[in-house]
Amino acid sequence: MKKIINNPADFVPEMLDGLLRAHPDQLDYADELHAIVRADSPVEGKVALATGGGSGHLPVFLGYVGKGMLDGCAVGDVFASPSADQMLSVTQRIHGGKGVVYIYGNYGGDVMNFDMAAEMAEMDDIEVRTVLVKDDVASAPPEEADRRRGVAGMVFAFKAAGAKADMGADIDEVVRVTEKILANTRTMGVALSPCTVPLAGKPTFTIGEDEMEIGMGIHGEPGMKREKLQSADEITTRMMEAILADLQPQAGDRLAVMVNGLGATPPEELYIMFRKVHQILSDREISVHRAYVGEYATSMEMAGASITLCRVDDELAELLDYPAHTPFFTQL
Amino acid sequence: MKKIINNPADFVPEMLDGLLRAHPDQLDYADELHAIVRADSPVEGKVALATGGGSGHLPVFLGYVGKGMLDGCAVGDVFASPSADQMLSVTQRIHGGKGVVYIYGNYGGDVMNFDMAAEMAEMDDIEVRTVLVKDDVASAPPEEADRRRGVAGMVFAFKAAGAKADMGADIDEVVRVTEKILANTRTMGVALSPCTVPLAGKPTFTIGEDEMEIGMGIHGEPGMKREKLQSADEITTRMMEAILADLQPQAGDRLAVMVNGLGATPPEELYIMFRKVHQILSDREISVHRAYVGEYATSMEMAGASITLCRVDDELAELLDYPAHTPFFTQL
Amino acid sequence: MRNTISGEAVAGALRRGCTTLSEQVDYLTSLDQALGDGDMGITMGKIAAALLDYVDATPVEDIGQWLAKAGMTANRAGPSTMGTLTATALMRAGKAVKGKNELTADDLVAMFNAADQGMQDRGKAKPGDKTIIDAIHPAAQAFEAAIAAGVSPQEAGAKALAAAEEGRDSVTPLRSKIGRASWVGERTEGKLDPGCAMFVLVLEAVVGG
Amino acid sequence: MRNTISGEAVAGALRRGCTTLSEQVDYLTSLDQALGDGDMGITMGKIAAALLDYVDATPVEDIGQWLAKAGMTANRAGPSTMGTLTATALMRAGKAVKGKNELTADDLVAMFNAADQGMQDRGKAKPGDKTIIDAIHPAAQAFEAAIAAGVSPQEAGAKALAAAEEGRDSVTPLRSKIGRASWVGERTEGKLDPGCAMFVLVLEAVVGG
Ligand SMILES: Nc1ncnc2c1ncn2[C@@H]1O[C@H](COP(=O)(O)OP(=O)(O)O)[C@@H](O)[C@H]1O
Ligand SMILES: Nc1ncnc2c1ncn2[C@@H]1O[C@H](COP(=O)(O)OP(=O)(O)O)[C@@H](O)[C@H]1O
Ligand SMILES: [Mg+2]
Ligand SMILES: [Mg+2]
Ligand SMILES: [Mg+2]
Ligand SMILES: [Mg+2]
Repeated sequence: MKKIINNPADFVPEMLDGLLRAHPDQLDYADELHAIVRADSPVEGKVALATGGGSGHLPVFLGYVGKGMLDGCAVGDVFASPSADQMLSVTQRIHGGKGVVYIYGNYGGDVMNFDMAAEMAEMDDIEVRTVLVKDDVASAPPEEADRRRGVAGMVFAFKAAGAKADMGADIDEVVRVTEKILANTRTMGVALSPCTVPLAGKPTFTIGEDEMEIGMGIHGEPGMKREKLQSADEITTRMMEAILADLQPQAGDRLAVMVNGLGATPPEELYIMFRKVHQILSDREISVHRAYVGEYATSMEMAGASITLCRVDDELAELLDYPAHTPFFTQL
Repeated sequence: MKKIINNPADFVPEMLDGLLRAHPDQLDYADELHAIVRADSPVEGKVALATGGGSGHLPVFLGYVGKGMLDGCAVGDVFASPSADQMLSVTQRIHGGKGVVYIYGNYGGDVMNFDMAAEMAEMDDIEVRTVLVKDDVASAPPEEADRRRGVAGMVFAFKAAGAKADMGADIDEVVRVTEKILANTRTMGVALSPCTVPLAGKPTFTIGEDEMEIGMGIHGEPGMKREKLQSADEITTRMMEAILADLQPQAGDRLAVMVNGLGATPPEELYIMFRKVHQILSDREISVHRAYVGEYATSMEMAGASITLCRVDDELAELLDYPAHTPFFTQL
Repeated sequence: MRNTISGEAVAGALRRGCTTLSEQVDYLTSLDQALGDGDMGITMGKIAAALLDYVDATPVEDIGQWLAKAGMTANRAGPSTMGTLTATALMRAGKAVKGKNELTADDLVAMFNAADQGMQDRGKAKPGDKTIIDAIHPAAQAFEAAIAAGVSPQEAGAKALAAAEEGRDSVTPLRSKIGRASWVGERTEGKLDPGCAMFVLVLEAVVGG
Repeated sequence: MRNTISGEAVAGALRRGCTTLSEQVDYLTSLDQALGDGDMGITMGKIAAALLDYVDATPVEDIGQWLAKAGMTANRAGPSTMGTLTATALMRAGKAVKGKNELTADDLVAMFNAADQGMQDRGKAKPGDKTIIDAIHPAAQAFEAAIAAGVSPQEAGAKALAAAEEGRDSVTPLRSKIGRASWVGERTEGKLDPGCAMFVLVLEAVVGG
């Protein structure tokens, strides 16, 4: 895949420089470019929320830094964890006196570095709590759910946690709703084409013109199974069956739904998928509380999509409906 | 390029069905699925705004139907004009008693059909005015500016016209500001890879791994020139030089800037381009009033980007800053 | 036996034209991809299918009205540039023979000229802009001249076809001056105009029957 | 002549390890692409470059502190899974010999074990999960046993290398049980673990000097 880039080694810093030039009223950085925070950080008296992870997933991760969502984000290189140092810089800059919650995907490098950062932050007397996102049903069976990776479902966690913190809740309450929404959130994805890490210069995998990868993540990695490319309705049904079997929503339940494009798949195709999702849920007498159709967690120019279902009660519905405003996500 | 679709012939109607299922509070249709309108149409006492054009460009065109922007959109097949019939259905449904303004891109089929629709609407005593978008500097030299096609710059026209109409202006005023913002708007694009019209089943053009098309439109058509792929900074500089020569902004001017992805090009690369745009403008002492970086006018899964510059005075700045809310575009 | 053209013959001609269009979808797509956006084959295929349905379902009485309705059907089925021009041509040709149940050679001349003029009015292209006008306009003129010279509609059709082919080929070396192809610039030089190519194919089918 | 290892020798060993890493970037990338996300080569290349700069710029006095600072440098340069484990190993190895200006064979044993244990603490992988632990853990044990049996550090290194290779190969048929590769599922069976492969290459360079 051809890219509009300069020196591949400058991909992330130049992207960050552009981002800060585009949104000076909303974003700032702490110590170094790779530690992005709300321009008005710290928000005194509010529980602060931090995330972090590799680049190449916009709007994930830093795209959700803003009012009603996150306070800061440690930015790694493409598909690589940021360092404990960067996470600590973010933590120190956003701490508003009520503690910091780390919400991020369950990836080895990130976990190790966030754990190191938390140890260091605690030496500064900053209370740090961690909620790992593990929404991808394709990455491990239910009995090993702790091994699952975090994908697009993390956006619902950011949304609920951000709303709760903005409402003035304490750290226990913020952690509680974050864990609650994640306990009700499941995702599955499909990839049609790979992506190329700028410095690697070649695609993450090769795939035939008539094939797809079922159950891939958001790092250009191959999925769990390679199969013949199917129709939108068949693919959607496949993914829905896996998610529904895991989440087990009942007739009468309300779900927030996200149909997320991985990068190259156009919104038109996402709406064709959403149509089938809606039909399947209607048939089961499950209603859609809110629909998010678009690019929320990507893998650069990868073609493919993921579906996330999130069961909501009144509390979670209120948190999802709460206003938010970031450079990538605005909700009234 | 592989697609997540069913029968290619159902691409547009299934997309529209999904869209209406996802946004029932915001969107409705008039007579048939291919005539999308605001759910609260007609807004009595407001000048109504309609657009239309081929599918495959989301958010263009129908993605800008919503409060503070457009009232309705006639939806064609992929890259094909909608029919005069559809445009008439939209016109009749959105007319709130103060006339209807058609704002759309300068494409032969669309012009012919909108002209036919306007003739029919006038028989129903609906006042119709037309503003054509012709922002693409690559499509004709300045002395033949009337031949230029409409691309991403149309979003600024929708924004300004929508704001003015929402403020309660009459049709003359709405037409005036729409023409004014377009007189100050210029775009240029570059394509790195083609796209595939679902029914055609093969790419719109072929291109080498080290080549790019300078000055392409948003219909998967080839551009004006094929060249060796260059760095992001070189590409951006090339495009900026062409736009700046045409628009001729002066030191002290304020511009709204849009760096628009065509589909497969990730936001990371758009921010790398924006960085260079900002550097070039800073060097000329031109300030950025507002930055739009993302996918605003696409060609399905085409890789590439366009840059739009729009010179604003206080009046245009106020219109761009006015709130808007559609399923694809929300501004506080 | 009077020398007139029946409604059935008109329907047959439309059917032949549409059958050819259906068969040429891929060819027309490839022409339009070379200097446009590649939609022309698909659009004209849709129009052909809709018109074939229309021909099957709609007995011809008033030939003028029948053709006008065919034009409206075409616009709904494929409202692209070429589709809308085709629709306009059918509507204008119909208008030229409103109320008639059979056509004379002079009616055919009037229809051909009305179709030509209608396309020019709607699309505002001039001869030499490298559009379908460069095929239909000389064809209509050749047809009128041949009928005026007293030859049969059949022979006049052959002359029109030759003129259309010549017109088509005369603009191939030129640069497209209007429509999407005009934005491709110098690379259109030497390439067949898809609209001209289509017109020749359809006319060949219509007169060949 | 006393049988100790100088700070310079430690620096030389680190330099050899990093030089090898720099040379193996593409190979490691291709291994990680086959069952992970393809970033390992790049990350380790960055770490190697940063450490080579560090070695050039930083004279060794207190070997423990010098190694710990190398670990922090590595974490900043490439904080991926493997980068962070590498950083942890360097920091722990340094901690094990804090304050020393030269090292005995027993110090080397302590360092090796500390690196092994540090990686296990940080990453929580167990032997058999198919990670770098399956190479470093048997290597550390073989090294300790060989030194206890009285052979030279040089010879003990060769034994450690053989154990690492054996460990690496023993898990190749298995399915990856932790980290990104675990999500690729059964397709990891029969594929070389990138972390193990890297460890063998680095150890080979370190002991081979
Ligand atoms: N303004 C015009 N008037 C007459 N013919 C035109 C005009 N513009 C384009 N054409 C013809 O239409 C053909 C392309 O048709 P089509 O693909 O439907 O156009 P588009 O893709 O621009 O909607 C061209 O080959 C040319 O012959
Ligand atoms: N939890 C863990 N503990 C020890 N080693 C691990 C762990 N997870 C992965 N590894 C090792 O790391 C290697 C991959 O490193 P790297 O590409 O940096 O990981 P990632 O891409 O997941 O960040 C694997 O081959 C394996 O040897
Ligand atoms: Mg990684
Ligand atoms: Mg996209
Ligand atoms: Mg065309
Ligand atoms: Mg990896």
